[in-house]
Amino acid sequence: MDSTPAAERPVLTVDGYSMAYDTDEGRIEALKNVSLSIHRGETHAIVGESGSGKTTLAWAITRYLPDNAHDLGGAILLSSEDMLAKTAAELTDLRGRRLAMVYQDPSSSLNPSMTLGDQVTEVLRRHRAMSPQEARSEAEAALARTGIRNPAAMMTRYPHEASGGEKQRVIIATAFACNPELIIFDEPTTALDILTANQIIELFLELREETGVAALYISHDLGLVSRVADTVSVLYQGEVVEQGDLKTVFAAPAHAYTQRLLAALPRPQDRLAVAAPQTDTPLMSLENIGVCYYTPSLLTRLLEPKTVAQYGARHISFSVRPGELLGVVGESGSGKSTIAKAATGLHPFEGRIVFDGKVYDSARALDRAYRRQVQIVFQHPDGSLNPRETIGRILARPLRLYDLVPRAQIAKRVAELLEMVLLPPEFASRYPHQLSGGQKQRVAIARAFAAEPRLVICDEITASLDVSVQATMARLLVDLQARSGAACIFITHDLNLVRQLAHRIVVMRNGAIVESFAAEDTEQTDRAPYTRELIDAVPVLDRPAISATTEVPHQ
Amino acid sequence: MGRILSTSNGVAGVILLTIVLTAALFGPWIAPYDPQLFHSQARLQGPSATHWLGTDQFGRDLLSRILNGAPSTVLFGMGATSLGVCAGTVIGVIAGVAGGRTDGVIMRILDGMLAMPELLFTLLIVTFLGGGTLQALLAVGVAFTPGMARIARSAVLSVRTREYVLAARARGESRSWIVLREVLPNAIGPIIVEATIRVSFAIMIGATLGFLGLGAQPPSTEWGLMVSEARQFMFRNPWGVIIPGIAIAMTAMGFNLFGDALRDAFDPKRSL
Amino acid sequence: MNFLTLKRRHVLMGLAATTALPSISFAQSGQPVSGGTLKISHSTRIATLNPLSLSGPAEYPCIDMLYSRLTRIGFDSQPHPDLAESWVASPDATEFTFTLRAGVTFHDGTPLTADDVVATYQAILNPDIPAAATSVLNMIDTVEALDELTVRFTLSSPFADLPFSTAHANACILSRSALDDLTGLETRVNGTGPFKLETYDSARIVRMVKNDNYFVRGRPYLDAVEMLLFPDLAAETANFLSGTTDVMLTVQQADFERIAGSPGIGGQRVNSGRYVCVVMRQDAEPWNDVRVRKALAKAVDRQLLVDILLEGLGRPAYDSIVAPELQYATDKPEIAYDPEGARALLAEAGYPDGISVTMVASDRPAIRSQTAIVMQQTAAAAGFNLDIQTMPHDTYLANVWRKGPFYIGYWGMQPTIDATYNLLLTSEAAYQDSEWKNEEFDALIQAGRSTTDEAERARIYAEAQTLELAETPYIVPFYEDVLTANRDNTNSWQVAPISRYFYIENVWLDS
Amino acid sequence: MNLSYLIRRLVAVLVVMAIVTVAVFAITNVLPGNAALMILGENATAQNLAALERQLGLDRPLLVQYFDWVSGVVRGDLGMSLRLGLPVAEVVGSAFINSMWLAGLALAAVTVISIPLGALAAIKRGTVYDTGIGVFSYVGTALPEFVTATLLLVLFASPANPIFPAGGFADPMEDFGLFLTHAALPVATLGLVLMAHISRQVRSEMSEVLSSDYVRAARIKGLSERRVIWRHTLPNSMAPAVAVISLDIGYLLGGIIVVEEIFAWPGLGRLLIYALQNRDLPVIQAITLVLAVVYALSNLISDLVIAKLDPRVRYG
Repeated sequence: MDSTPAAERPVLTVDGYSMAYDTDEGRIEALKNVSLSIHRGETHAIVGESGSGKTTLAWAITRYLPDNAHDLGGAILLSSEDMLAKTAAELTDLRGRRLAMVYQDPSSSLNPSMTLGDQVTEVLRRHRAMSPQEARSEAEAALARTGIRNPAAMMTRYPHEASGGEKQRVIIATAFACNPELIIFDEPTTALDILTANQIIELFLELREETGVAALYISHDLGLVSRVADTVSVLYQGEVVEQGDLKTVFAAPAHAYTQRLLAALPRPQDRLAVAAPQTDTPLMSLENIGVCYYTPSLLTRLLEPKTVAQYGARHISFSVRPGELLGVVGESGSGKSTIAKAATGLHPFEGRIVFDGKVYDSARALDRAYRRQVQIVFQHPDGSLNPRETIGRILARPLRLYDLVPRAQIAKRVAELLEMVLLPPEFASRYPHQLSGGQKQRVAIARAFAAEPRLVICDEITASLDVSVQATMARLLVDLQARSGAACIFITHDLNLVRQLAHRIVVMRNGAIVESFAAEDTEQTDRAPYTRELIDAVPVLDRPAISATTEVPHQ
Repeated sequence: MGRILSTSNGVAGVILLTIVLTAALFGPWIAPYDPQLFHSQARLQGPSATHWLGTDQFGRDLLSRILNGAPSTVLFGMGATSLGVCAGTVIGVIAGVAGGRTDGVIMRILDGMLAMPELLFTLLIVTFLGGGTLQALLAVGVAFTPGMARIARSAVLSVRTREYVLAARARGESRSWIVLREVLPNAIGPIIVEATIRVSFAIMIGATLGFLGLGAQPPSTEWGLMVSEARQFMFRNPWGVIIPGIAIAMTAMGFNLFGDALRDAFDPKRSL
Repeated sequence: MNFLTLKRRHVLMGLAATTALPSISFAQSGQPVSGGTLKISHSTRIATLNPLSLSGPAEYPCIDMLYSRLTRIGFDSQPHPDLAESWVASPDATEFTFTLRAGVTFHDGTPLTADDVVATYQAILNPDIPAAATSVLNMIDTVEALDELTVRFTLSSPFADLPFSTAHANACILSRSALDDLTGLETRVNGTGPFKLETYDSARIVRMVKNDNYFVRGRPYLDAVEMLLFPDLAAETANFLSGTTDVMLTVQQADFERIAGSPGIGGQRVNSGRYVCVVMRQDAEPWNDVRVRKALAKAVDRQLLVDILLEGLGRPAYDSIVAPELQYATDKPEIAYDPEGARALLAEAGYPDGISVTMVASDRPAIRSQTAIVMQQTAAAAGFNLDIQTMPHDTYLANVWRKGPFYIGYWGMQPTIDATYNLLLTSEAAYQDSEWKNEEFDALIQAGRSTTDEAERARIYAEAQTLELAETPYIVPFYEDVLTANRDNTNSWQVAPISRYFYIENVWLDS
Repeated sequence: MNLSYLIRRLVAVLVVMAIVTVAVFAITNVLPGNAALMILGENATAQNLAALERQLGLDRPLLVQYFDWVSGVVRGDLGMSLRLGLPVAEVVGSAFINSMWLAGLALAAVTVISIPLGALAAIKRGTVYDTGIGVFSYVGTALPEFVTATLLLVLFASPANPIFPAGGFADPMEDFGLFLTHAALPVATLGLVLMAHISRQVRSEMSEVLSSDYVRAARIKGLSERRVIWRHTLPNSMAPAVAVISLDIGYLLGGIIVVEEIFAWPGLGRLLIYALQNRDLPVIQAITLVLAVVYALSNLISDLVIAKLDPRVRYG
């Protein structure tokens, strides 16, 4: 035990720690020689893409590893006590009291059949030996501290009766309840919408100041990390490739992988958009489009007159000019995907669509010519391709359906499409499950452009990809748009990305349009308050843009 | 296939199934005696050198009767299930794809048919068709249809919302193309898994009908009937009851284990 | 104690039969003791107690205990006085006068009078009321009550065996009040029998208690009798062996040896005229040719059937539906199992390479399909390729019985040769299904029933039986034995060959 | 559970009843032969048959018979049993009570035994308990009732060692102890198959709950293993367990038919087989109706229980 006084001694020290999983395909090393330390009051961020092992590190520290995991070496010290040597009883006593955790998805991390109050009091009664009444009042105070408006009512509610933000506050209150030495935050804001996420970040900063607790903050979002963390470790395939003070690492990243992560961050100032369209006559315009998801049945209307029809989106009108990229921004539930489904006839709608001068007043009216010229690409790469078909046949289908190419040339055209999206031609004979997420999304984009459309609707095509892959996907889309002259409706929740790509931006909220404006007018002062809030909520790193190197093959 | 053999269930299932299917396919030919031949001196004997599994009340060789009964019992189970699966899948797919009012109507009728316990429903149909193996097979097939239709419908519904199907609809593919090329190939997996498990259930119902005298009729060598005929002599030669009982259990277990292994191979997440 | 063969006795007709009820003395232990409850187990449901139409094997003992008839068949297969003390027949057997026993009352206390007898027989003969006894009483023209205690029957045609018909199991004497509420008969009983009905739960138990003023003094010995239903043979056997029940009404051939051999239990095996017959419809190929029928007769191994199906508990029969025990029954020549002979006869009849034909057997009782299966084996060697088709009893009754060309029949024993032949073989028989129409045979039967002269009847019936054997209308391979069993504490429990009359009033239990 | 949902469920039950009765009527009437033929059996001369058919009302046209019967049911009069000459309500009533005793005991035994069994297997995954219960569940579901019943009869009720009476019935009101001895083997037969099936389902449900995020969160809060199991895992597995049990009630009602036949238990199952063999239409109708209603109500009740156990479930 080193003799440094308590104040300087790190709360958490991970020293050369390695571990591996036993799987059907043999032993896989998940963490290789990881070292880091966190002092009281310090927030150390672990940054890395999916599969980098950052969450595994969290389970290693809390000693909650699955049966097929094995520690290979190194030590994990909590206030210089080696966690690997702890017995099960010691661990149960230590967890919740000296070490706590905040999870990514609040709705699945709370017991659905227990009131929120009980889930806080049980920690107090377990570790601080409080009586039920003391625990209840202390829990109420803890909830109040996290900014929950009516803590007493919240105590009696069940998880499904609270919003995502409120549930995350309850989890945070539970974590801070016993004033632990270390709290691990595992992507606490990823599952929340931007505004709520912002509030949770503010709450985190306040509580950290108040309690001086040491925090390990795990995230894939570099922008967010720059606001909360003092020090950072960059994790790539289980190894810490870079570590140190956050400011210095982000200012001058030494390792190529860190550089690439930073470069991939979308910055509004790095404009990628193609040349703006010259003509003002719109290619397609939506007029007063409305999509209804639920109309109460006759019986329900009879018995509960107050139930009202529920609309996904209502009174939506905007237009797209040929070759233009229109950004549609909004949180989940804002109705942006509903409009994509309406525009491609996947869901019946009210109102009219005017495309290239022709009027369509219902989903059934969308004829084959319309469907060829308007293509759509979806969010989840895994769900976009039919697992039972080879990539070649998937790409050939639009060619055959619209017989764009004589039968003999189909194979050649498929190879061209693959090259167009930077994929080797021999992928044609592979099946979707043999490709990575990024590669599958490229095939989906190639399939859309195979029909030589005049408009491509991209419904959150980057949302399920890693940051680095998102950047290359955006650039690919813009290149294809330039080459084909097609217009594009780019739907996303990432304001910075859309400001990079779009000529015009439409902001949506709760099924209605807040406002629409040209991309360059985003920073204008007369923007609607909701838009202003969105802009402020997403921090932008002030690093100068660095040219992106080619993608690291592993993805 | 490799994944199926990886679990202990899978291995046990495959072993049992191979035994049962060889009996079902080659039983009549590898049987040592003619199943109907009387050995009137050797009546109601336990296992012996000449009769490996003993003899029944007429002195007929039990091993030969089991081997000879295998096709009628096992193929009965598979026949009834495939009948139920085909009819059920067609109804389920129609309900799943059509959606809206047709789906509602079909589901109400299915609920009506499922309102009665399956064995009761089968009993009613069997009395409607009159006893006999073919009638029993038809009855079990019809009784399985609503259950299978429901499973097919839910499989279709889960696939219909997948994005590659939405992309196909957006492209303007015809409905039949979508069903045949996009929906069915991916929905068939869970249907086959359920069908395999249901075969064991069909065999048990078939045997129960045989036992109640509503299924196969004498002189058939159906295992359920064998148990019911041997019950009278159970205290003089318990083997007459035990051997067909074990045969039914082995067959049912074989299909059950194989079905579970198949289900794990398809979606490992739901493994036990 | 088993009744292997019953000696035949002729009762002199023409004279008023005045012999009292045969007091059957048993070489059994000690003096009868009264009291106790006799528990009888049975495996078929007592679906109804309506004496007019019931026919279940477990239902007959109930009405035998609850009701009486004018006459009653004894263990010697002869009619004995019951409610009728005595009866006189006119020489040409067209008129019978019965004198009723005095002082007999129904269970509800009302006295029995001739009017009740007349009302009962009018109900039986009424076409609107379903009654099983009609077929043996249809020759009755009028029934009149001469006075309180005498009833006269005038017949439309001479019929010497009327005392057998009035002893028919379904010819129970009902009170006039009971006859007004026919549906009530299903569940309520107001008879004159030795026991009164206490509880009737058709799913489980029928309990009858002693009728204190039964017209035979000192009877019944028992306080009560309980009929307990066990549909499953294994359960019934286990309960009987474990002592829960005293009597097992019918024992299956398969279990008889084991049960009879168990400690504290006595098995009873009574030769009877119950038989399985192979029905060959003679109005079409191939059964119209007597040589084919004779060939099939040779293709049946009767001793094998008795050994394997009946476990030896029965007797081979030689194609006559007349049971040896019946009055005037003649001995029948043996028919050996002779496959070559059968094959030769078939060739002679124009079927050199044998016959393939479908034989239908209903699934209840199981003896039908078992007989078919065994015959299939033995007949194959004789050139008959039988395809056995088993079907549920209801489908058989509706589609095949009395319509199909070739199937298995199963009949109980009838009290007289006249009743036996009139049931099946005469041209106008109630259940004629062989299409064997023989005027000479019909005339003989008609003559047989109209003379009371013993020797004459014996000659007529002998000639009728030889005619039946010559033509082989049915193949009758064996007669089943009636099998029953009782615990040692149950004394003088007996079953008649015709298994319709049980005399349970004579049964008594050791204390 | 709001009103419109409840009404919709009850209307659905009524619709199902209508379908069931029409189906049963059609099925039993299209067969060759009828109750009258079955009653008379081989005493059925043409004249007798016609008289009995008139007496039983079988000569009326089908549709008239059906609507007479339905109007009777609405008035609560289920008609007369053709074969037993007793009011159907009486015959089916007593049989219903006996069957419910059997089903109730079997269900209770199954719930009390299979849920802990399944929980034990899930908690002690991979241990000898788990594999043991796994084998038991596979063997249990593979044995048809009539094989299990026969084996139990041979083992426990044979003359050699009559531990239990071999079938038969004793009125629970009069002598409950004797009743239990009679009920033991039938309940064991019925229960075995269900226990095997339900313990396997509970095991898989429990395993899913044990691998859920909130159980992991509870463990990381440092709660004792006992509390994690009793307060976090079990309550959340109860709702799916009840759902599984309610699904198997249909199987239980089916199994009764065979078990009652073998153990001479005077219940609905045995009455149904007797009625089917004798074409006793009113009794068949009544039993099918009763079983369908019991089945529908048990589903409704289990839905209510599930809503009570799992606050997330709202019916609307």
